[in-house]
Amino acid sequence: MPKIHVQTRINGEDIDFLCESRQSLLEVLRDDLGLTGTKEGCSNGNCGACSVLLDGVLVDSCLVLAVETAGREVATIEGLATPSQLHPLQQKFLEHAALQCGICTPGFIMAAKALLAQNPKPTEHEVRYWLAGNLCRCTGYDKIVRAVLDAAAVMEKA
Amino acid sequence: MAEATAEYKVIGTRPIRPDGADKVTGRAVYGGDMRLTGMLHGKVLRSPHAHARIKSINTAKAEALPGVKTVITVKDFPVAEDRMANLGEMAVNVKLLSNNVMAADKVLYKGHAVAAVAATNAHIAEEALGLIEVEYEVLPPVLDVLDAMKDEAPLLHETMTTTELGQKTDKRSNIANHMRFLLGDPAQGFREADVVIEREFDTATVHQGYIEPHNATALWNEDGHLYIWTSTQGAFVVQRQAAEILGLPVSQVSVTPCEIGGGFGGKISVYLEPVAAVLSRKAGRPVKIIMSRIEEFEATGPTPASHIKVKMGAKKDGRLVAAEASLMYEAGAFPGSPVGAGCMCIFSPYAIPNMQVDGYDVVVNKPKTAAYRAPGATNAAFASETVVDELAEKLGMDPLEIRRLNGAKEGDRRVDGPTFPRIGYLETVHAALEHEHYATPLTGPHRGRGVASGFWFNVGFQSTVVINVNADGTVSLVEGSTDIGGTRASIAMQAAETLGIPYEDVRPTVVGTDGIGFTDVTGGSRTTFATGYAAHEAALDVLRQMQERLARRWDGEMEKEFEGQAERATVRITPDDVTYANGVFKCAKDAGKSMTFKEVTAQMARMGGPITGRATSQPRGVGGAFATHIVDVEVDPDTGKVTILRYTAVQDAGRAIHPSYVEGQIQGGVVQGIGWALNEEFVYNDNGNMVNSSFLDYRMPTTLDLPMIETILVEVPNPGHPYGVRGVGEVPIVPPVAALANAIYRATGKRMTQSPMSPGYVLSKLME
Amino acid sequence: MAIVFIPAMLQPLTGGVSQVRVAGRTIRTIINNLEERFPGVKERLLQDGDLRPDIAIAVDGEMGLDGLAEQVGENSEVHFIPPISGG
Amino acid sequence: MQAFDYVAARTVDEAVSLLAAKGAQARVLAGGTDLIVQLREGRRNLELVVDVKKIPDVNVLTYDPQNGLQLGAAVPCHRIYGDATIARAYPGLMDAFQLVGGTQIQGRASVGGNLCNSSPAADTTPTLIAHRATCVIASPTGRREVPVEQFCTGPGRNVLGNGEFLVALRFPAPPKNFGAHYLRFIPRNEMDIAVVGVGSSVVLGDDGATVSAARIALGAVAPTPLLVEEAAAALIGKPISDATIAQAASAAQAAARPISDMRGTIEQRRHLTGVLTRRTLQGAMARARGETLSHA
Repeated sequence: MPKIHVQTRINGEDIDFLCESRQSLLEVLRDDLGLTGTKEGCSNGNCGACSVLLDGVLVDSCLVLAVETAGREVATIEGLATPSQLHPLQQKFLEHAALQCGICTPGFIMAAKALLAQNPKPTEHEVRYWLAGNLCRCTGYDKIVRAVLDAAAVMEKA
Repeated sequence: MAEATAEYKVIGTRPIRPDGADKVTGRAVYGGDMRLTGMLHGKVLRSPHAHARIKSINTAKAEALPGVKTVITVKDFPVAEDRMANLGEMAVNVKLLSNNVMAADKVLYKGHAVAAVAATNAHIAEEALGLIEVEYEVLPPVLDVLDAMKDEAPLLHETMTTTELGQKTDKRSNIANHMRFLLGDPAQGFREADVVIEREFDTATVHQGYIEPHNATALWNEDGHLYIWTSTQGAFVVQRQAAEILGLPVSQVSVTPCEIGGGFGGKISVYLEPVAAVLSRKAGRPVKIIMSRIEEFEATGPTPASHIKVKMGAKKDGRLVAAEASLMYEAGAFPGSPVGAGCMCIFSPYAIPNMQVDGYDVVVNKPKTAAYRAPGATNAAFASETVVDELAEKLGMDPLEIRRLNGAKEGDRRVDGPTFPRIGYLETVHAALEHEHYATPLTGPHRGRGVASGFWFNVGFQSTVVINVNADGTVSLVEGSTDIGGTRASIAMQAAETLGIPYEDVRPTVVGTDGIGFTDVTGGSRTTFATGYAAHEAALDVLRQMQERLARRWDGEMEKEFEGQAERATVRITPDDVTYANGVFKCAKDAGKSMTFKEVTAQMARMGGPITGRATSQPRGVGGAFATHIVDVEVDPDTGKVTILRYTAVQDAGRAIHPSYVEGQIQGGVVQGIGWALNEEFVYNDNGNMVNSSFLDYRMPTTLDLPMIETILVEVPNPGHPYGVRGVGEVPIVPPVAALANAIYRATGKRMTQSPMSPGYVLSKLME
Repeated sequence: MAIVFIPAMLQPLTGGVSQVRVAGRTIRTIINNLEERFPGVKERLLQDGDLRPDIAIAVDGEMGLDGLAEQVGENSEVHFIPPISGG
Repeated sequence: MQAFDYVAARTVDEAVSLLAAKGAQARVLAGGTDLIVQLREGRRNLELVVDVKKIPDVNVLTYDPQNGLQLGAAVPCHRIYGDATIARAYPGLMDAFQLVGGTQIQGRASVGGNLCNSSPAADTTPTLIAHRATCVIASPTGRREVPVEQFCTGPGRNVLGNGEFLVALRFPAPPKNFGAHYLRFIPRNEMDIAVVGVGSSVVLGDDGATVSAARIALGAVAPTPLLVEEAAAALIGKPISDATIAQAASAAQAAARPISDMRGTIEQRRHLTGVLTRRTLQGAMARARGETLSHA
């Protein structure tokens, strides 16, 4: 099976890679590009651990073929913090102890980023509705929802 | 940051965890992130049958597929000896453990491993699985505990006989073990009872549901040394189990624990590590295997489905006088369900003079069960706490009042014999009674409030900690406890408190089997308790060494100052003369002499060299934990769907070291209990195939299914720990199933005797 | 003389006796003395010279850690219970 | 996952010829949230995947009060309810489009894809039927149109022949006093496949009571989504009332042919068909009278 040459942008950088058409974006990010911050939980779109932004839209990278990203913009957890500072969501997740094992955290933070970009002052229900596609088994979600609401307040003021 | 309680500077505060930045930026390395030069990808071929004899395996076609480097079956494993070995939390039969990792002559559950492939990429490995030809002689499966217990049931293990009340018999059966606990005279107790309730309950198989799939990367070198990288709750357990299965000395197996994406008891025994190891040896290259979510459900270690009978009797005034229970737990393909723990927990919140509890460990054609957070206790509490609720109703008593009246306290005896040390159960009941949630009446149609209590022993086990002192006054703490719930922070906090230095000055590092002394699993709610204990002792060791160094330094100075004054020169300074408080060492015999912790570290090179404190712990005085939960629900009468309006969990934490992570453990345990209660179950078809092995149809709670989970930390310090710590991780999962059953009853008038209480089940009860 | 609680499963060997005072400063001695009084109990408690893997010792409510060498006080309570492990 | 070729077609004709050449060995990729899972779990083996997302015709999303809504088959759900005008014009459609899978799924999943996957429990199909949508199909011999209620022919099967694929869905402009509502029953509040789904619509007369037109379509209770004429008949020509709604609900129950599986039993599904038909008709009635329903 000949590999396909794909040119795309990841976290603001032009990236090109070779991949088979059956390789998912998740697989290429993790195995070929070494961006292992995006995690695999189920590989069939049911847990959100592999959430990334594709042209600003929140998607499961396990259900996107890597070839589909040609000419498009991918944003992953590795692109969120600036060299000197964590993103407010990352900081609030830490302050609220909104993670325990942390495997679902990158997915939740990317999902919350997409939410706040579209709805800067969400209610608790709106946060819960938006994040229902992200499963967490350690925290019971309480502190995750509080961290997102707190980050929204901080970002609103900034 | 909340300021510390008056008593402590660090304990009780909520600092940021030291590994936090790596986890929120995606830099933390989990087992699945491992990449080694020349690494191959492994896949496991799993049985499509729930019960079959393996006639033959032909791997020729698979081996011929381009990209495939090697294929293995059980023939590539050393013959496992049929003997017991202490391989983790408790003794395990090596032959059964090995047969679960790779089937020998029989497959005992759908998903049982029969072969494995290593190839240049996972897709090719997967294709190769389809080319392995296995000839099976399919046998009838048995899938339900009651069916399996019948004499005519198909036998999983031809040679297994029942151990009946501790006596090995020669009765061949699927019942591996029948145990009994007895206290007082239950028959007499029931005669004295004014009210007796007897009910039967069924619970379905449920899974830990950790989001990170099992993974293992192995490199078996040409020099015979085996390196393993894996996400595990216990690197030393993986080391021992792999060594036993592969016939290696423990020193020849180095296990590096990567970050772990959740375990809850499910990542203690090995599944992939020995397979990756044998693939690596045969291929001569490192091999990584990652389970799919389907494999997680069908081939790891769920918690047992069970059938439970409970009978309890009380006097008119509400005093419980007699209790009997019979617990039948599915062990899965191999014996060893947590029915013993279930028997010992079922009535533990109560002081009852007459109790008999029978436990049955029964094999069925399902994956071998593994621990799942207070293993065996949730099933049992569902039964007993529902009957206690019914007794309270029959006697016209408030359900918390009957619990307060009968609550166990120090000196009361458990059914398995020992009496309770200082415990905090009644404190949780009082806190629940006085809480605003319980005081606020629940109004509105189809609504109900339920309460339930739970107990878990917690364990101590073994831990090792080393503290290396740096010249700038900071320390690096080395430990073997993998950090799942923020224990790097709770352990560093205890070391900082003892050393009298800021939390930020303690840098904890989790290392593997080559980096620290033996350390048991992160599990059993033990890590903050036992590894924290060792951290405290290692810190005391550091301080002792500093006192010795200072005594020598000050003694020398004393001699210089009193030169020529004969009688004064006889004054000697010993380590006992050196006191330490609030970060400052002082000399009892000379107020002028003092040095801060930082100053001592700066001088180490001229005061005897590096200082390393170390301690191992196998603490006694393990403090058991109790919880009492309150839940309000609304049930849609048209659909049977349960909505949780409010949930409050009260728990005795002994002393909360890092309150945020104690709250997190409680909230996480409650939500796992809610999933167990409402929608989680393994659904099997008639020939033993699980039909809902995905996160789509194995329904764990989402953000939208829950309110905030309120937590009330009751602190009855555990005398067995320097800072009063009790394990907190497991007990929160015990009450929820029962609390929800009682709430649904109050909302619908229908007693729930089955979990999960799915909408379909509740609807069928409403339509009765 | 410690108080040894006979688990339900061994009571057939002790004629239904559920508690008995037994001399001995370690579990090993206590089990030997128990055997003298109730023949057959030792074989149910020990295997290959050590505690059976499915039996643990609790002394005064504390899980025993030293196997047969576990110290027992003058008025201690001794219980034989299944080992506990966590999740 | 089996290997396959991938082509991103630029035009409808290119897609049609690619599909025609490979027959059952080729499949359209829009959002991929069904197809990629089927490929990964070996429930479908293909030689060619034809990505249509670069074809303008399948990305159309236009609405005007006269001609109604043109919805390209590959338009992902989030784009549809992201358009305030369309969301206001068709609240009954948004009920379904907002709950297909979680947020991540809605970032990719298309209504066309959901329809072409043709699951009996598809969330969007009952409400497409309630809104009288028409399927615009490209084929080797040109375009053809099929009413959506005739599109599905069995579990996972539909009318698409060799070389054919769905280009768009056309919806008439909502007539005056039109109201529609979709509800499904799932054990959790998100991320589940419907145990039962019902899409209902009514058109009321100027008196705001007499039903001039009605459609009730059921999901997950027959091999295909089911348009129940008898249920509509119970409403048409009479003032809408609890009584006529109850008759429509029992007609729907009678027409349902549910099975028992891991998600629900026959009795449960038959009971829920009645409950959801009643509740969707009440919602459709409220919207027909100009009320808005609170978002679940």
